[in-house]
Amino acid sequence: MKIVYFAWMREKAGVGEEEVTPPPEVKDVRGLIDWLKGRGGGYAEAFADLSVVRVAVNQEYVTLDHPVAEEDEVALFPPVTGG
Amino acid sequence: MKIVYFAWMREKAGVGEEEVTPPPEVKDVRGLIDWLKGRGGGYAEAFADLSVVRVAVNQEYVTLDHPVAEEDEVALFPPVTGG
Amino acid sequence: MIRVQREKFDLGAEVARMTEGNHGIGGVCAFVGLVRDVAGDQPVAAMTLEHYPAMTEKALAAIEAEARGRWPLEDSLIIHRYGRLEPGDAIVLVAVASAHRQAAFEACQFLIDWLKTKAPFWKREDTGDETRWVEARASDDHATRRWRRGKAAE
Amino acid sequence: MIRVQREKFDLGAEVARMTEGNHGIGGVCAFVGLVRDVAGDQPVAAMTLEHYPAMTEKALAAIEAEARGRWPLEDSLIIHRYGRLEPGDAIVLVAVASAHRQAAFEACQFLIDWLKTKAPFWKREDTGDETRWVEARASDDHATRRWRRGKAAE
Repeated sequence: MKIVYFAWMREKAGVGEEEVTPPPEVKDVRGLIDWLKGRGGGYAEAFADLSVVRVAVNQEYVTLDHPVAEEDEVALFPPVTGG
Repeated sequence: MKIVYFAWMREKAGVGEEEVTPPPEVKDVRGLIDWLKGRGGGYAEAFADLSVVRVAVNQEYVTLDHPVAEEDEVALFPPVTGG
Repeated sequence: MIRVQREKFDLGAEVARMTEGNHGIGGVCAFVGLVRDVAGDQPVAAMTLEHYPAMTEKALAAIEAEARGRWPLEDSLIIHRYGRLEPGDAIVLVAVASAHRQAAFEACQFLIDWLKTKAPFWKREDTGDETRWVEARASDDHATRRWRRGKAAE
Repeated sequence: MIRVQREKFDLGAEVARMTEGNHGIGGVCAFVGLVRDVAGDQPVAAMTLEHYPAMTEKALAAIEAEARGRWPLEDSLIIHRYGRLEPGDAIVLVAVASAHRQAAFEACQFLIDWLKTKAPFWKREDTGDETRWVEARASDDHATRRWRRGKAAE
């Protein structure tokens, strides 16, 4: 699974993108984030407040209960500020 | 008094602008238009329907009961269609 | 700023002039009105705009002043052309600059709505076979009325 | 049409390209967003826009398609820049062409409102002393919500 991070979540996580292999019990975005936070340090800080986490799976906006699978690209980022 | 006409009212009146000397009983725009219509032909046709006559006195929009005086420039025209 | 002219204008250059050196501007809303090649179901070959020169700039300046009183604008510009125009030609430009986009959009719409019902211009369309004066549209009166003070925006 | 680019754009040329040869267009509404030199009460020396390349064009194209489904548009264009920008630089252009001005204004506002809350861009401001990520504004969420289907326009 490819995970990409943007803006201050990228900075806090300390990585822009990475390939990960979460355990089989990670079924959805919420589970994925919990698992990432368990990795400690920057991840715990980046995702401390779930209310500001926005998610896209395969470049489409989804909610935290959206399933994730091995071949997905999951993007985690704060609310957008373009325009 | 200078009168200026625009658009189809100019064409019907048959004149773009003219100097006129209405009789003293012409006190306001409505009276002026009545007097103009009394001159016949094109004027009567131009101002047959008062509801479509728009008026500016000295380049400011006014209503039909606005006073007119010798030194005024009175403009008579149909609803504007710019923009 | 107000300009009444026969000549074409250059949208990019006009907006660049507004924003150049004013870094308090967060957004510019611009509207360009163009001559269409149809009116109702009739083809339009050309259009001629007549105006009332002694009054036009005064009327446009009053409309602009009203907008600048209602919204916090950094700058505003109205260019209205007259004379003979062909389909595709620009008739009018309204450009409004503000710190925030909502004010720019509202003031720009206000200005074009008011121009349609207050600026002393008259359009005559040439269909190729005949010429006819364009009639004022009730929808334009309606659009202007919504800006009346003390009325809801819609 | 959608463009995501580092380079400046030319408003006049872009709008000219939209209207050239399409004489069904009666009006173009364009909005240009610019970098301001202040944010709140802090000076801004520069700004950097990060985006999510794999998603950006897809997201913008979806927003554009939504606008074209809602309003009868002759053409539409979104250009969004990324990278480093300075006060006075244009960030974004939204231009919408329609037969009638009301559709052009509404669709243009819809597009910029949606861009603000849906397009995957993030702004980082450089005040000279420090850099900080811009926070999303509740007013932008509000502006987007008014376009929800089934809700009144205001």
